[in-house]
Amino acid sequence: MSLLRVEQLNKSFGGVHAVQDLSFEVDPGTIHSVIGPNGAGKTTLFNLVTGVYTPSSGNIFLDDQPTAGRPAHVLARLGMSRTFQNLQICMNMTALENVMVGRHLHLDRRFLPAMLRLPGIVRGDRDCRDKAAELMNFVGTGRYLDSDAASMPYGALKRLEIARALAAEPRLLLLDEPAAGLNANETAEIDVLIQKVAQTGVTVVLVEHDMKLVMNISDHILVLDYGKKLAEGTAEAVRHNPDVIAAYLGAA
Amino acid sequence: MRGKHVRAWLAASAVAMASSGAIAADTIKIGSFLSVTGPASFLGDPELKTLQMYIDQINAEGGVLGKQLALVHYDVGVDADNARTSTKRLLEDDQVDVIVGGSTTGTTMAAVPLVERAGVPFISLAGAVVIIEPVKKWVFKTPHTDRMAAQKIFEDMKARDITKVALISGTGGFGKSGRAQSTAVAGDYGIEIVADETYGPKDTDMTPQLTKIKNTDGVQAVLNFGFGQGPAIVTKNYKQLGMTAPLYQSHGVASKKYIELAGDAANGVRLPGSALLVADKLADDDPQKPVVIGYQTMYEKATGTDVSTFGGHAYDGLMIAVEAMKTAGSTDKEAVRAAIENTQGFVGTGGVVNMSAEDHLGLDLTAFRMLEIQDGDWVLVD
Amino acid sequence: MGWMRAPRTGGLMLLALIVAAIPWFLPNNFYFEMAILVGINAIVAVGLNLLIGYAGQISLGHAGFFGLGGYCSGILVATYGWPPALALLLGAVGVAALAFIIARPILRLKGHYLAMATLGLGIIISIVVSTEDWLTGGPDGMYVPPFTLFGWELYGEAVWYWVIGGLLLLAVWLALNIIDSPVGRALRALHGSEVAAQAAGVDTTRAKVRVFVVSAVFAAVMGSLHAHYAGFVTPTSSGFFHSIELVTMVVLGGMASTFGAVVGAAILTVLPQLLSGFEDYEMVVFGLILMLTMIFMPQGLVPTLARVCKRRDQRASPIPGVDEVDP
Amino acid sequence: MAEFLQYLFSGITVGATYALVGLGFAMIYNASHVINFAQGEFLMIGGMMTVSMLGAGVPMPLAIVAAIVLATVVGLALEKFAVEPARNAEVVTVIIITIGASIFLRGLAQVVWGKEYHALPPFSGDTPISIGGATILPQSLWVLGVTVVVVAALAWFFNRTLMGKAILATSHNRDAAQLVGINTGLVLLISFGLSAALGAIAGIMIAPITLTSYDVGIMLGLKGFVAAVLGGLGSGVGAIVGGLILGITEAMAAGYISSEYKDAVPFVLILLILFFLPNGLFGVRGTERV
Repeated sequence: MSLLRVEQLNKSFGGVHAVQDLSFEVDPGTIHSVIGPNGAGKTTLFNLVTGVYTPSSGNIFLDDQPTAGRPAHVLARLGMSRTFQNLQICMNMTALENVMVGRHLHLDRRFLPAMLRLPGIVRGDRDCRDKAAELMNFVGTGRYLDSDAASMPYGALKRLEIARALAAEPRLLLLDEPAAGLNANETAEIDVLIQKVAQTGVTVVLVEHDMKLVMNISDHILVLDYGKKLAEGTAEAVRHNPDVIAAYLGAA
Repeated sequence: MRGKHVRAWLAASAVAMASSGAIAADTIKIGSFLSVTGPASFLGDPELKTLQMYIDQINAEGGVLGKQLALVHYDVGVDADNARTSTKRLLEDDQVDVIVGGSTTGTTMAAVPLVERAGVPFISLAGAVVIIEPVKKWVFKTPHTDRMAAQKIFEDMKARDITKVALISGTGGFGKSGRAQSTAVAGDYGIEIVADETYGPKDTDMTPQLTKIKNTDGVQAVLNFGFGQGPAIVTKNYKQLGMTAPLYQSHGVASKKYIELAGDAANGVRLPGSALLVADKLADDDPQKPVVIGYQTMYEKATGTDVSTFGGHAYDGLMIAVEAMKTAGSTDKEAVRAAIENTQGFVGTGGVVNMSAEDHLGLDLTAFRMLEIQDGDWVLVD
Repeated sequence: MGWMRAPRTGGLMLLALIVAAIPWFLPNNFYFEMAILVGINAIVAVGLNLLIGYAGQISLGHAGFFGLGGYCSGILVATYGWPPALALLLGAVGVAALAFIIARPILRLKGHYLAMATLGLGIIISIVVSTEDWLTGGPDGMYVPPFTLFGWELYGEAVWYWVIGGLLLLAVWLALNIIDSPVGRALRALHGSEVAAQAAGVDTTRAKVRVFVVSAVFAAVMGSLHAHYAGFVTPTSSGFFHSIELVTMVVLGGMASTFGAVVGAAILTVLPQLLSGFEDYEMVVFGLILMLTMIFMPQGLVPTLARVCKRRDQRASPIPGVDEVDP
Repeated sequence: MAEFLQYLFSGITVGATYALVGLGFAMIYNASHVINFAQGEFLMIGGMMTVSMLGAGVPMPLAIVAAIVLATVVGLALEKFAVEPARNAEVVTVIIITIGASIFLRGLAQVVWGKEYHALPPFSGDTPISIGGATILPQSLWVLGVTVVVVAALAWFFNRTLMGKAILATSHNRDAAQLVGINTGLVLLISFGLSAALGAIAGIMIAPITLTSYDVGIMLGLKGFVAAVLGGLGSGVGAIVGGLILGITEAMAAGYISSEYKDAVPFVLILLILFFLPNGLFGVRGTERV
């Protein structure tokens, strides 16, 4: 059974069809990549799946539960977590606090106990702080534990977003161009990190431009062009698909 | 670090307070809070200038009871909270002997509970009747009440056989109170209010309200209760709409500024005003003539601007307080209060004042003169 | 990790010390009055700071809630003879309900549109209280009886000082608690990045509505107490300028700094009294101080000073931020 | 009918003023995303400076030019010394700076020019013109005429001149504008100057009708802000339409509903509009990119 299923998804902005008639499935425990030339609709697809946009038509299922059009915070509750193409780090907080925000759903969110700082809140926060620190070490940003997010380098912020997404203990993790803007070294490190994440049993959906990275780690690849599915399959299959080659050469 | 600063600041102010207390021994402190800025600055500004001017003059002439007068003044805008804080400062920190101030009813009423509790004589310069009705032990006032203004106006209307009147008033405290008083006393003069419109204190165009009045059947005259620039705009709009029924204004416009702002449109407008506005036109045997001429000359020479009745209220307040201290022979608060309450035959700019335990104003309708504006000047109607 | 909580308690202790120490330096009731007004404004600013500083949602209409609290007390106690405590409670609940109802449509708006909507709300409230004079006494306001609780009258500056001082400590404590909890982190996160907060599972609409209601209740309760303390309530207290004043306290003291809100309130309350000697130049000096502070310390006083201290501390001691007051 | 026409005249005259102020807000907002709460003070400076120059015996046209120049200089100084240094601060910080500036300017005006109200003589007499049973003052026609001219001139400026286009480009994307070589600092400066001049013109035009004083800018500034938001911030057309709607609503409310609640009506209107159109009437509905 698939973890995520997308059926005949459509989204248009004014007259522009950003996503057209798209269907695919993501199996649990895999790394599933979405690639395509610029403007192919990858980020739009991400935003549709994660509830930032509402589809014009079509269905999205998480565990056979329809999720299309449901707000992002509800999807998060269902076990979906994501990072962003343009960094969405809260620069008004420390690095650690950013990760702690990721654990929001696992904490006591009631207002009154928080306002009175009941012992449960203090305990929960202490555990949360430890878990967040652990995660920061896991993604390799341990040395920024007490830093303000605003003072961190770009590469570290990219990982920090992954740590924050992982803090929610998601079943499905969507990464929107995690390697964008990184140098070869950093990209290689991200490569390792994503595989490490996948090994923990989290299903990963990845949008990425860096072909080397994608081909290296993906179990399954979906190729988009002009909002439509162009090809789908294993890295090997996609690499030799004539349509894909044409689209990429044409785009280049 | 911060704590040290606070302490230093507080200590410094405590020292400053103590030293000002030392000076207090041979001066009489006149406290005042006025609306020197903000929408009522046309009241507070001449009031403050008058107080400063006359306190300087009194001091130059040797002061009162052998002591010099010192003015302690705070500007409160039209903010009642500010007035209360400033009053507390006058009472507690400056320890004034008497308070002459309160340009508006709102600021005055904010101070009333404090002076009542502290037991310091307080002469208000504001209009509304609620200040002295019911009588409050320590509170007096010098300006004619809005009820008196309404009565004077209706008296004049009655004489002209006007029975149906349209009312337009500002939504500020002055206009609201004036509107309430007008509505209350109109019946006594057989006058019916057939239209009732309002405008905001900062409005720039009242033609819609006046159009409504114009289209109301049987309006024989229009009465505008308001102060500031509003009445001038009403007057201009009145002319623009070609309205011909007699227009009455309240005593809230009693300064040359109104005529200047309204221009030609002000011709024929009637209002109740004090003798001060027509000082040079008073009969020679008028008891008020020397007082108002004296005040007018002094004010216009010192400030270079035209007198208004508002500054005159401050003159009256200050002089009543000074007279009372002389009568009491001390600055003892209760003695001064009693002396103020017993003021008899005091001739001020506003009229002849005869106070009593039941009347903390001491003016009657004769204090008002019915004026008409003709060719840019006030003219006595009666 | 222990030191992370130290600035919290440290700051609260320092504030408690200051509150306890100040009466020794107040020569007379006027100074007590200033201290009480500082306290009242500070509590409102602390609440407003939760909304503006932490959650990043501007409101130019909070004086409306302050005024409603005051009028609720005035009308129910003076006109209908209710016990003041009950009136205060009803005012708080009523304002909470009003804030809750309008929060959803209003907080959908962003930036200047939100500013406009809240401003409009505040102005509508102040026009209504100024116009319905049969109920509110009109532009000159209405008399409000003293505050009594179980037959005991809250009377005298010293008593009021301790009550307001205690409430200030309580308010600061509550605010610090909220900030230092999952709820508060969610608020700050939605300020930093709304989509990120949503992706992390924060129901941002709900979070905004809640903090809006809480800050409105802070304002309503203090509006009610202020009316009892002053003995009257006027439309000015609910007007646009009071709203601006409250926002200025938050920004001047330092956004997202609870102690900053207290400092901002203190400065803006005391400054006009200090400037009263300047007579005609009062406005010029006040405007200039406001401008210059914000130009040279755009973060606000407390965060800027805290950073300066921190930098100095770092030079002196290896542990950063120990003496930092700011949460 | 004559009644309706009268309300309309009143509304359009007042609305045109709001529109001009709103336009000033829009211009500065476009270039800098700053809401300039000192916008109303430019009107005050325009009106008061003209009055004081006239009082000093300067002929009217010269007095008007001097007033516009003064306001422009103040606008430029405001940008250079107050807004520019705080460019990277949060939105509300900049709002507080402009509020501080408006208090400062008002205080200064009060010291220099006094606290009294002044009337400027109307430009071409005050004999009302009668149209369809309703009357309108010649000065109102001046206000409307000048509004039309200003709007036309601005349209030309933004669409035909290099500087105008540069301002538009900066408003869309400052970084991109900088990349293509636009001096965005200069653009900011010019938009403040222009907006100040605009304010001064409005202030001078309306002074004969509404009278002028040191604190006349508070209310007009506020109403202009409402107009700008009503139309959709940053939209010139929006500010004009917003201003007219505001003015006409006020007049109609005073005439047909209640003069006591006429000031509340525009705010109820704007709340309703914002609830249904969160970006105002003509505001751009952008999709957030994440």
